[in-house]
Amino acid sequence: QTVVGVSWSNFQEERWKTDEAAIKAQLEKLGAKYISADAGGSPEKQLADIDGLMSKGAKALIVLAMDKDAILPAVNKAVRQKVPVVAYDRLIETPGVFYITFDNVEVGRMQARAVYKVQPKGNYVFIKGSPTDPNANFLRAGQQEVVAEAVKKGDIKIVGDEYTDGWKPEVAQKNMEQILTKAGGKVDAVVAANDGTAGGAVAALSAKGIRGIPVSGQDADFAALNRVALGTQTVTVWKDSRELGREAASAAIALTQGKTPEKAANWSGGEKKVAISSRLLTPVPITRDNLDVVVKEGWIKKDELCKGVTGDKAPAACK
Amino acid sequence: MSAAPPLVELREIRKSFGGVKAVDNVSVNLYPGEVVALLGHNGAGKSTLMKMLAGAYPIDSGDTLIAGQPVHIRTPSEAQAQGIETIYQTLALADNLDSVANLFLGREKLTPWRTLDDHFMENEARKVFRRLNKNFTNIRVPVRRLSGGQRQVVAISRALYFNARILIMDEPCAALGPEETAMVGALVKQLKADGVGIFLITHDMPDVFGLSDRLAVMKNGRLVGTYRTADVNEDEVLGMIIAGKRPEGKAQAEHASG
Amino acid sequence: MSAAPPLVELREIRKSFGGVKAVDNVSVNLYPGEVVALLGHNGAGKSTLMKMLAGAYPIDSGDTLIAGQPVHIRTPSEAQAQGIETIYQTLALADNLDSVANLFLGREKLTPWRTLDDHFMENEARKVFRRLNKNFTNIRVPVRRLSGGQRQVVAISRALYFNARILIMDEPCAALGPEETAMVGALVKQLKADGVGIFLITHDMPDVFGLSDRLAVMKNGRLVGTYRTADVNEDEVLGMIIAGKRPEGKAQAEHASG
Amino acid sequence: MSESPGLWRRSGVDLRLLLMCALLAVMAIVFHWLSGGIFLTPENLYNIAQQTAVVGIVSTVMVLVIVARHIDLSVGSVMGFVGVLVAYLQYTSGWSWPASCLAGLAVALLVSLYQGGLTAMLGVPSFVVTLGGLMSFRGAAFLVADGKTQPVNDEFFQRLGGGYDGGIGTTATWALAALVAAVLFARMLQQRRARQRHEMPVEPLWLDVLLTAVPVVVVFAFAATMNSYQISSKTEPQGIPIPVLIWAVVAVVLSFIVHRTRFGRYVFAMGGNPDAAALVGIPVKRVTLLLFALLSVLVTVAAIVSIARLNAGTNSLGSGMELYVIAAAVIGGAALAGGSGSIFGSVLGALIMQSLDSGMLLLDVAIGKRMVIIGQVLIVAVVFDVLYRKHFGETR
Amino acid sequence: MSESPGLWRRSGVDLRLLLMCALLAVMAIVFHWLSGGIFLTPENLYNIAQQTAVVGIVSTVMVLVIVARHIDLSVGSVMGFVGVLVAYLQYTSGWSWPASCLAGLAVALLVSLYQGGLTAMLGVPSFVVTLGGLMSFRGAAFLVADGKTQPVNDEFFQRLGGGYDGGIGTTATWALAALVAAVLFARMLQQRRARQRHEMPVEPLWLDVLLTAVPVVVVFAFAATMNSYQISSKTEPQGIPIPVLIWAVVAVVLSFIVHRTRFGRYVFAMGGNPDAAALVGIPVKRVTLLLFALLSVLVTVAAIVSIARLNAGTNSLGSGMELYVIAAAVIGGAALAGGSGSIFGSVLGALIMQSLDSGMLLLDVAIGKRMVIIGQVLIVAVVFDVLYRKHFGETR
Ligand SMILES: Nc1ncnc2c1ncn2[C@@H]1O[C@H](COP(=O)(O)OP(=O)(O)OP(=O)(O)O)[C@@H](O)[C@H]1O
Ligand SMILES: Nc1ncnc2c1ncn2[C@@H]1O[C@H](COP(=O)(O)OP(=O)(O)OP(=O)(O)O)[C@@H](O)[C@H]1O
Ligand SMILES: O[C@@H]1[C@@H](O)[C@H](O)OC[C@H]1O
Ligand SMILES: [Mg+2]
Ligand SMILES: [Mg+2]
Repeated sequence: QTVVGVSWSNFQEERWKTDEAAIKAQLEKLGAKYISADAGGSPEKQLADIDGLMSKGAKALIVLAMDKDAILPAVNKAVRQKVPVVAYDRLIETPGVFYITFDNVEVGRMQARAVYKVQPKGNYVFIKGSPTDPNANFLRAGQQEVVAEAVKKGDIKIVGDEYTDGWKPEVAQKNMEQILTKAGGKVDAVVAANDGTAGGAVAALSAKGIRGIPVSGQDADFAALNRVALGTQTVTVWKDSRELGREAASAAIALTQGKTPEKAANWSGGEKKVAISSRLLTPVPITRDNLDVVVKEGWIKKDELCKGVTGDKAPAACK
Repeated sequence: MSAAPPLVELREIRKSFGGVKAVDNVSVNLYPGEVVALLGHNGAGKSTLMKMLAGAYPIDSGDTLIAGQPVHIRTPSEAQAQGIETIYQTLALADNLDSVANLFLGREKLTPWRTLDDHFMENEARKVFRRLNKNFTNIRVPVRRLSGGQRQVVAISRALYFNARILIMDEPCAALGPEETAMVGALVKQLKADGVGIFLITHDMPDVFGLSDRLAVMKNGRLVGTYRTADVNEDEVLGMIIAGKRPEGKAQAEHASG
Repeated sequence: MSAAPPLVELREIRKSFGGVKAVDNVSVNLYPGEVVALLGHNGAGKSTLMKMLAGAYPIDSGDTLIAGQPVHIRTPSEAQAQGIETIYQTLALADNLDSVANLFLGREKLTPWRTLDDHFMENEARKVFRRLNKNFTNIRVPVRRLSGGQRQVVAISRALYFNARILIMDEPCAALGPEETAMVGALVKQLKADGVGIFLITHDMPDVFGLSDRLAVMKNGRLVGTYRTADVNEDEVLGMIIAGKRPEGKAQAEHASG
Repeated sequence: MSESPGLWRRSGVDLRLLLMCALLAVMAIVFHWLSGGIFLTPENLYNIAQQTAVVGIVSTVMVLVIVARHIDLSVGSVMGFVGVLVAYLQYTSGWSWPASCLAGLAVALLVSLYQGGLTAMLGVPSFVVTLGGLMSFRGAAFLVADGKTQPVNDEFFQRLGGGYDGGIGTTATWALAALVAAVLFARMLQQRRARQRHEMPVEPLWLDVLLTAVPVVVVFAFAATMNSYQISSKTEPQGIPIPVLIWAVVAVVLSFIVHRTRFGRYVFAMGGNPDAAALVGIPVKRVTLLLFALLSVLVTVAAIVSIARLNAGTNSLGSGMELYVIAAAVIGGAALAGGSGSIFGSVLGALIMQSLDSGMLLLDVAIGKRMVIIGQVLIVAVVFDVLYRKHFGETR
Repeated sequence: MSESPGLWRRSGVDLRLLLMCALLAVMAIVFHWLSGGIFLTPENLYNIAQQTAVVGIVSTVMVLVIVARHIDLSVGSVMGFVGVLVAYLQYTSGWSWPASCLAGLAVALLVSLYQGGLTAMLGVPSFVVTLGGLMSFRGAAFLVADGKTQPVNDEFFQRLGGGYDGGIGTTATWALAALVAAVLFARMLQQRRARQRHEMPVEPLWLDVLLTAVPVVVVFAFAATMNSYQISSKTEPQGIPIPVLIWAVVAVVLSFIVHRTRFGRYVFAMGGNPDAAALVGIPVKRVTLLLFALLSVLVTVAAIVSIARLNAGTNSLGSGMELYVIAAAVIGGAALAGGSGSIFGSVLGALIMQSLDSGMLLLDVAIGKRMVIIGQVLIVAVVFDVLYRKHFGETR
């Protein structure tokens, strides 16, 4: 039986639970064994974890990197030992890994695009991720690409741009409150880096009675989908982690058998332009209009999605 | 032997810390209106013995009888409930609180609404302290800022205020100047007259002979003997303390009078 | 007046803590081979005065002269460098270290490689402690586990071992039993004979009259007066301590002899 | 042997706290100026008051814990654990909010019984016990809902966290202010009378009136500020936000406990000299247990306010909060060596920290610099305290 | 008045540490069994040894800091700050690795001068100073490179962190083990001779030989284990990993300092009774400053090992580490009240925590549960310590 080791960066965001379930299920189906470790947000710990997984006999690794640079020693060691590595969700830019992801920069673009579509002008607030998480900057970069033009033209004015210590919703809430005060309440759109921070931002907005301005997020957390249904959040970028998990698991098994994973393509879009084999899945921005997608795909049950949604303002998916 | 049971009777008390036998099979008693001096070299076990009576340490083995009744004193408050008050060698003051708070510590006077009755306590405290020292007025200052003598006054007042039946004084004058020492001597005599029983630990021979009715000497945790103070002289007492040698031909005394 | 300058001369020393004037314009001196008893009520400022000489507190104002030379003693080690050794009222022992380590604390003997010379120190310690107390053998146990008397022995030994020129003893016998007290008395006499100058703080009148050549009395931070011990009697001394009253018709003494 | 600051000391006003108030005022004015007139607007003050409440609530008891020579490093984790639990019971298990809050309280009390018990009964240092708790309960917070965010939707419950409908309104605010003023004056008069009855010295009436008037003015100013903040889409101004009210009540109750009850006195005595406290018959173990229990009650309150404010329980709730709580207590004058500290000081400490943070956010100071500055201000506040104590001879 | 455990005490072996070794052994066996024979493989032991090194290095001095009644909560943040700085200087500024390390060391020393100075000179409690530092230097770590991860690519430098080429190889490993054995025996003989010279009692030769043989056997067993772990793509086994070697050297040097130098003795004296230490003329301020300086040196070493191991400096480096460092010291027997602690104990403490973590990883215990368990083990270890001290009458 092939053993596949999965190294998680941290479990604070709820989506990883779904990813895990998907990987587990697929590995089971393929007759392989799942083992895992969680680094609790520490790059140092993640190195230790990978060592541990390998001593436990992992023949392939799936790695959700906390830090794409700091993970390299462990990944290189594995590659040298002929243990194939799947870079999961976040890029690990070194030869020999198989990269399967929803591109973080692209996620950022999607968030900004969805918000921009609703509100192409006015005062924008960017609620960034944790300053200690490199992905926060990728997201922000993607968002910037989308709005850069409008900012230059003066259509969009950035009135707040704050990191959120530890991705903590309560911190996002406090930051949002101060930004609102500073801007005299004149905020027209909020681009929040994920659903947790979006939750904090929405709480701050609704406490000021500000409703109906666009707010973005990602991960399709249940609470966030519910907000989308309620109309307090505009978009959550859904990286269907079940698909991601399933494909990653299959790829890992394929690699142990010396095969090329399905739909693998060469890709060299990283910072260092290293050519690696990869598979990019498309994240789906979920808005009020396509909420039915997540229900249909069985991501969330309708009653959970539509908790508290009433009246004629309800989105189609809740009717 | 008198018919009334002694106020305190300690029987075959033992206590050890780790490997050290601090108190080893000591029996001693105390009658109302009597002062028993407890003597011994440093580390003889005097404080340890008294701390057991005061509820500060648990007894390893042995019995305590108060007025003839066997009792189990496990905490300082249980001792207080038996009418035992203690002036500790270390004074046991809360340095950050003022003298009034320290006087009533653990036995605060409450108003009918169960809040602290500060006015009452301050008033009482003024009276009590005035009795021992006329110049002691800054009673609202944390005791940490008082001089050694004033601190000892607070500690002594605490033991007196609550009408002890049994008073333990562990070297109460060690840090006191001559005036204060004389005052404590007078106080002991007055309490005696009121029928209070007193255990007095001291290294000072004049105090022993001036104040005590009987004396009990300890050495290395064991009791050397208990004698009527009037029956022995200073050299004999020193012999007991230093060499553990009982004075020849003198009878031990379980009771002060006949 | 003798021609040689005094060993120690303290001139118009002042020290206050916050609002409290603990030592207020005190001058006192000490000659070689002399014992000066420092007396006073609790909180009179005796310990504070001596701690300034020992470098434990900085002086607010006033001058210190050692053997006629003005010196500035700012730390305990500077005092030690002047040959001043102190037995503190609080003993100043590191409870977690053993007696040997405490004896040499701050002045460890080092090997040529700058490491601790444990064997040397243990050997020396055995000798020193044996001088004061034959039964003191458990010198490798943390001093926290020693009895009060043994602890005081360690503190006293520390002051003696390093050949003091000037010795400050702050109530060295307060917690000692009679045997140990006698031993300390003998020691003081021997040191006197060796020409050491000694400041002795005590509340014990027999000690004052048995050991001291002169006595200085403090009250509320101020000096009441300095007298040859032989010139005054106990009542006069108590009068000074308690009432601050100088004995009539007696001359103050800047020097023990004529 | 005269004491220098005569009137101050007699009047019972703590110079240190007064200086801290001054510090806060200076900070506010500087921020107001630098932010171009935003800092002292009702809206911003309303924000800051709300943002501070959670840390402030826990700080008030932390002061007592520190006074008693203990510490609790686990408050943040326990708050996270209890918060997620309460939200989980409401959202996933469908309990009513009062039931879930009670369940949260019960669990918090169990936690305090465990941690307090180890400390009080076995004498394990609270630093260690709660360091273990810091790790364990963070894990537990994750386990409750498997890391999933638990929204809370009950509208009434949400008001506990402030927010849109979370103010008590203008009338209630004015009434409350008037009540506080009446109580303060009544208490002053009653105390004068009691002192006279016991023939103790009494200050001149004008002084007492003045000393009472100052807090009354502050209370009315605060009420007026909260009553002039109106959310644009609402018809009436907010008034005092509920979390702030809770915090105020907690602070008043705890001040009362400290000054007027046995429990408070025992806590201080234990901190001043633990051995003495035991020897005079204070039930040290019981008081310690009670203290940890009290802490857990307020941690629960803080957890409830927190999730109500955020409209959700998340597993990161309260992480790192212990540092802010302890810092607020320490800035407010609690000495880690035990025996001294003040509830009102902790209120000021929490306000100083939050004002600093919020003020810098208004000035767009980047996160890195903000962290650097807050850390240094904490140090400066305590340096100032140390120097103050040195100067007034209050070395311990 | 007899002392009970005669031979033990005389032989100078610390019963407590022995029990901890036993605990570690039991844990290892249980994990080995539960994990189906993985825990005690050379590979896993190699990993654990490496993973523990960074925390272990800092813990050794933390013991001394705690012994001296201080604490340093800022070690994690300072390590992050220095680590990012060193990486930044190499990567972005293009410095050589020795130059950047020296620069890092210099900055760390400045930090220690600041924090240690406030503590030593002004008497600000180190808890507060370093709590401020914990916040400030985390911010500083972000500011150095604006939050960007800084890769380090120098191959030689990377070896400092262990990793692929980071073992010293078999020959060197055996040689080292032999050297250690020789030194231990030589020391034993020299001490016997010295005691005889000073006419002090000497234990029978067999006992001394036995007591020396035990650590020698452990050292050889460790060497053999490290020499039998071979990365499959390499031709030679790894031998002792460099970080572990560094840790061992640090522990030996610090043990030497504690037992054989004035500095060590002064640290213990200051912890036992700070007033007494000052009164007998120990330069308390200087020793405190030196202690913080020593800590900063080892924090720098740890930072270097860390970034070498990660091949990058990230601004999150070391966050939360202070807790593990303190926990290791405390499990190893350092009492927060000061005056007692042991370097070797901290080594065991760090190993116990890491083994627990790795072992649970091997058993697939999920993160939430793992955190719960680790926190509780910390508590249990100290409860055990408290009970042990109570039993042997060592109440402080
Ligand atoms: N808490 C304790 N832990 C361990 N040993 C103790 C403790 N208290 C006292 N001892 C030991 O018990 C013995 C008796 O001590 P105790 O204090 O009763 O002596 P004492 O007669 O009061 O002496 P002193 O005249 O110095 O006050 C001593 O050997 C002392 O070291
Ligand atoms: N560290 C300090 N801080 C504040 N006040 C102090 C300090 N040390 C001493 N004092 C005050 O200074 C005065 C003198 O104290 P000192 O200890 O010198 O008296 P003393 O004569 O030695 O008394 P005793 O006979 O009790 O030892 C006292 O009023 C005391 O309260
Ligand atoms: O999905 C997000 C992930 O990309 C980021 O790194 O961490 C937070 C998550 O919400
Ligand atoms: Mg005693
Ligand atoms: Mg004195």
